[in-house]
Amino acid sequence: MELRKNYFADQRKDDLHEIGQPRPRSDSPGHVTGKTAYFADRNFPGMLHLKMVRSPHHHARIRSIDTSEAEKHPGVVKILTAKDVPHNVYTILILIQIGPEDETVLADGKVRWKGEAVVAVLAESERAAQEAAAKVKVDYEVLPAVFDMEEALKPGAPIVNEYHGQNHYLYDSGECRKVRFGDVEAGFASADHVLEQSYQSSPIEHAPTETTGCVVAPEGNDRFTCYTNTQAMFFTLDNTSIILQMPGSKLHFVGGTVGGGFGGKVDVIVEPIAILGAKLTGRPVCFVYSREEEMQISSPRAAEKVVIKDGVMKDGRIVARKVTGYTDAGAYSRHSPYGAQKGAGHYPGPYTIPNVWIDTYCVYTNRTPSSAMRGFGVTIGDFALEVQMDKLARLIGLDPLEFRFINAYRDGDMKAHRQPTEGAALIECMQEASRAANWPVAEKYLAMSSYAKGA
Amino acid sequence: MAKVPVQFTLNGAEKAEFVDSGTTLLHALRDKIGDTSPKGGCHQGTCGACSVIIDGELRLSCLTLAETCNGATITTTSGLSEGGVLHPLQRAFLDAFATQCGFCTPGMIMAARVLLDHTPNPSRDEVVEALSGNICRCTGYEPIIQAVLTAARSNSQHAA
Amino acid sequence: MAIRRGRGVAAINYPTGMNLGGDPTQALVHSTPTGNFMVTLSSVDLGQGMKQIMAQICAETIGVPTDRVVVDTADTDTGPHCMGTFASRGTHRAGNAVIQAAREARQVMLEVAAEELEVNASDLETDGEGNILVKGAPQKSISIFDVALSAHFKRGRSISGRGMFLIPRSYPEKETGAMKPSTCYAHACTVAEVEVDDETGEVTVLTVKNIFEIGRALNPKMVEQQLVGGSWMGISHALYETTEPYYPNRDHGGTDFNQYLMPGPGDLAQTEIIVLERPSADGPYGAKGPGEMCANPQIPAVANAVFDAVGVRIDTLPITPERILRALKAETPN
Amino acid sequence: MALALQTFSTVKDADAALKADGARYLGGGTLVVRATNEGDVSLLSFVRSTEPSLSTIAVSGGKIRLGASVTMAAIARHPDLSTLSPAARAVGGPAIRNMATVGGNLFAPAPYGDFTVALLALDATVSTDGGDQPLETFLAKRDDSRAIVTSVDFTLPKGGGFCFLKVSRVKPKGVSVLSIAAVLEQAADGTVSTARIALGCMADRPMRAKAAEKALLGRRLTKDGIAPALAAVGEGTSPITDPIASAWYRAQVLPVHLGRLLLGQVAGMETKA
Repeated sequence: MELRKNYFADQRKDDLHEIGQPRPRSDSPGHVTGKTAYFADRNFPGMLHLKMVRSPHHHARIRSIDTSEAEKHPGVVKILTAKDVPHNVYTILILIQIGPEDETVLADGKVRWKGEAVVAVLAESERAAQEAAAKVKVDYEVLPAVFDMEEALKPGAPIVNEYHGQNHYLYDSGECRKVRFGDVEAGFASADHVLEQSYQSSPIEHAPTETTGCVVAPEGNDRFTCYTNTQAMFFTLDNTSIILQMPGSKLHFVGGTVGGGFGGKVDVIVEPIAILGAKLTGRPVCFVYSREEEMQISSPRAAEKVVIKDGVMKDGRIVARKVTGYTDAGAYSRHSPYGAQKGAGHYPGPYTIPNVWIDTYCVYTNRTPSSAMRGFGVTIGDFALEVQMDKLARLIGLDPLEFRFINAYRDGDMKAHRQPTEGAALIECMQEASRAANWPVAEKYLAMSSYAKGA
Repeated sequence: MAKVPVQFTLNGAEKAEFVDSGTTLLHALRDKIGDTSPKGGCHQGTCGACSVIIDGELRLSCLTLAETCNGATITTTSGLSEGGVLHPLQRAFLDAFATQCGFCTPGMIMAARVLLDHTPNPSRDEVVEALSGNICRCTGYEPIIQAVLTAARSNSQHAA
Repeated sequence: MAIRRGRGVAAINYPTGMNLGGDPTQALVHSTPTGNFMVTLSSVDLGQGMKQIMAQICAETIGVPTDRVVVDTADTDTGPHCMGTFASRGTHRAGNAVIQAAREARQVMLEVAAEELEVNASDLETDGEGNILVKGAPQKSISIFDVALSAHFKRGRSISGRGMFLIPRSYPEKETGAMKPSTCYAHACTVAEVEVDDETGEVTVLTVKNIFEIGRALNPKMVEQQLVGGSWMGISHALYETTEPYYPNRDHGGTDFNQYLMPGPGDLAQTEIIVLERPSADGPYGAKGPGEMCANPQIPAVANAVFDAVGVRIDTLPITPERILRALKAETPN
Repeated sequence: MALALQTFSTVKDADAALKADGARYLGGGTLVVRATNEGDVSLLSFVRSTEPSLSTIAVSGGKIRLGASVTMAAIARHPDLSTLSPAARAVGGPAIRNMATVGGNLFAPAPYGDFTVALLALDATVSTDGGDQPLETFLAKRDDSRAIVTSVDFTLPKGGGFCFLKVSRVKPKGVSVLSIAAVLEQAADGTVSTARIALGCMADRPMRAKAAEKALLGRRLTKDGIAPALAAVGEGTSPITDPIASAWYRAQVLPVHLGRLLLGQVAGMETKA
């Protein structure tokens, strides 16, 4: 890695003592000796193991649940169903007033995705919990399911989540988050070329080497200590407090070093049910996702569809951009309404475009609920935007890198969401890329600056 | 439950425990003996975080039954440093900034240790091959490869 | 068989911190009797090195070496509230809270030193090595060790500080979408060079040249760690990863690291990283969040390079050999 | 029920114990211990045998006998088995190769079982206490097989007559998109006189590409000479679809990779595998 100190030197102090210094990491000696404590390195006498009975169907009504055989299985200590969870219907973003509550801790009457948690089994050993889980009998009436976002948005599609009533999130702005800037239709009308293209992604897993999990120990004073690898301690504590209807003062969350997160450990899934198990049994409880659960049950990065329509002039100026983004939330909201909205704030990308129209939708389908991941709401959008930029450049016969200089935002430029640009540095990154990759661009682009127009 | 005795040498010390028959070595080490340096990343044999050295060979402790290790000599990452002095591999991982979350690190170090025991001056391809059963999600592998190559170089300087 | 080569470029920006704000983080700082400093947080270290960076930020602000700072975090009984480690917010939000707390503690420390040295606190400065000096007269000094002892046992002062950082929440205007998603943005431009086997659709990423503008590299080696790992993940997203390979069909989802594809140590592109620093107005020592955006530009850069190599557009991620082969076959029917 | 491991000094006794409900033979553990870790509650007990012959590699002239407990690592480092080394090293990473056995590989479902693809091209014979049978016959009935495999026997072809290719997405250790092993003998004029080609991932278990074998006879190993074999290699295959690749993709690239293997264009890959 090289630091190129010649850029923006006038805006920076480089004489600091600790900042800017490549100090060794204080946690590395623990890592290389195997001494760093992760949540699962805590072991308590008498600890129970929690295994989840999960839905084998994408969408089904639960006619009945019979746990009688499982309860008799040797080693089983407690079996939990929806009725045991004090506040079973929740949504994590309720803490920042993004509702409605739309997800069940344990399925109640219905399952909406293959893998949904239905019954929790707590036993003396993992093996006993697995054996007992195999003895839980759930009678399902399979319902039609919908997997494709476009199908889900059509009238008459099976309703995935009744708490929403339709297969998309309802923002205060309506069925989508909107950004309206200038007159996009007039922009298209004035353009030399108009190009509309569609981009698609599939769900992506964070795949941290340490799976999601927690170990809960009753403290004997009505308090519970939860050793967890959540990425957000109080976010998890406060949601747990709501779900278990338990004062937050009874909860003590201890994190530490997490074995990789990438956004995959911000959902509040394992902690509430494990703490409930510890409360109802008085025993320590361990609930750790298997690798299979981490891959297919934990929230992935949402699949997205992005449709971009651009109006571009022969000289390279983009005069209008319309973006319609669809985020596949799966069966429940989790963080997806927030992610879809983040996309609306990100488009049209780091370019100054006078006419912009953005609609972003959060769509429900019968698949594993998606959630946050590294680059949430932006990563797939950037793929779409930057492939579109390449197509536009080739369409009008410009060099793809020079085409980006022509449209790059600079300090003071008004963005579509009506914030003036500050601290821009796209141009300088591209100048350095031109040099580093031996990708020549015209001198005038190398003379540009993010500081102000007309440079 | 049928308890069976297991007895082996772990990092130079004799260990004897009773475990449930069918218990994996990973569970025995972590939950019975208290050596938590091998990590359970998948329990499928696909991530390498649980790697240990058994009688000189790299093994996955998650797929090895503890009772098949009777009489064996087992090395884990927690036994690598001596007298508080880091092993050259550990030192190299530190210096190369080759750890981020650290969860894969003990397994990586085990794989690298076996490589250097048999191949003191490995090529880059040999390092890549030696680490190929171990998943890292943070680093992009390059710093880890560099750390192993550096450790090998410092070893050979030692020898010379 | 033909191996065809191509290259592609992509340029991006990325917002630092929880979108639309409203995401507070607090920090507490106090000195021990011998002049070491404790930072107390509830933020989580995911492996990106949060603890180390908070120590460096506190040390810089107080004016002591980093090894005099200990970070205690991720415990809700001791650490004040943090919204969490996500959205590239850790360094920016917690860093600002630590600076504020450390400044308050530093002020008390300087006041105690001023009493000991019988000067005004405003005339004092730190040397970054554990001493407090009189500006312009550095021979007149006192160690922070002695200041802390004095504060504790002689003067009854608590060398401590509280920090809280909150970007006020922005609510998007319903019809226009007027809003403030973020206060600062990181930037990147990536050029990728690939080879594509036009009979199998297999892609080899030969080189990626990544230019990242991240505000401030607080610890350059740790920045490098994240950027190198992120660049790898970007390539991985572009060509390999999905839990549902036949999306929207739900079948054949991978359940282990053999089936969930990511580049192995034998698949690494030659990776070049160049960092520019344009300090952000509200970042701790100018820092922006590099953790997420570093994995984004490789995806379109690789996609554009594949087109440059074989002339087909794959607009669906991941860009698998199968998708490339299907597109090539569709272009030249047998 | 708690799991149990029963260890027997003879294969005969282990065979008897395997008749119990839920008993599975424990080789290297890569299949059965994984199964119990993942919650397969139908598996009630592990049975293994420590009979020394199971771990023996016997080489006599060109004839090879691999005990069923011989590991991939032992094959890869054996001085007399260098021909087979690429196929043994195609299995897993270093730790897996120290554990995975010849016997276990015979039972590994696609996309696993790359070593068995090599054995199939070598026309190996599988032995149990009950007798011997050709590997192809054994594979067809492997799901019902209850007897412990004791060894695998085959003859190594002379010279450079054996070649092996594993194609994977992840390097150096990824599971197969497909694997191909071939044993070819050529007459003095360079035409193919004997051909055995085995394929991995082209069905749920390794299979022979008999149409391609036939199409190669009497032909030279040139682009034109192998063309009929490439055209025929897909006959009788039903490739698997899995997270690695679809049946369509596997079918499309099979002739491409076979062609490259036959024309010696993958020499590098052969050793890297």
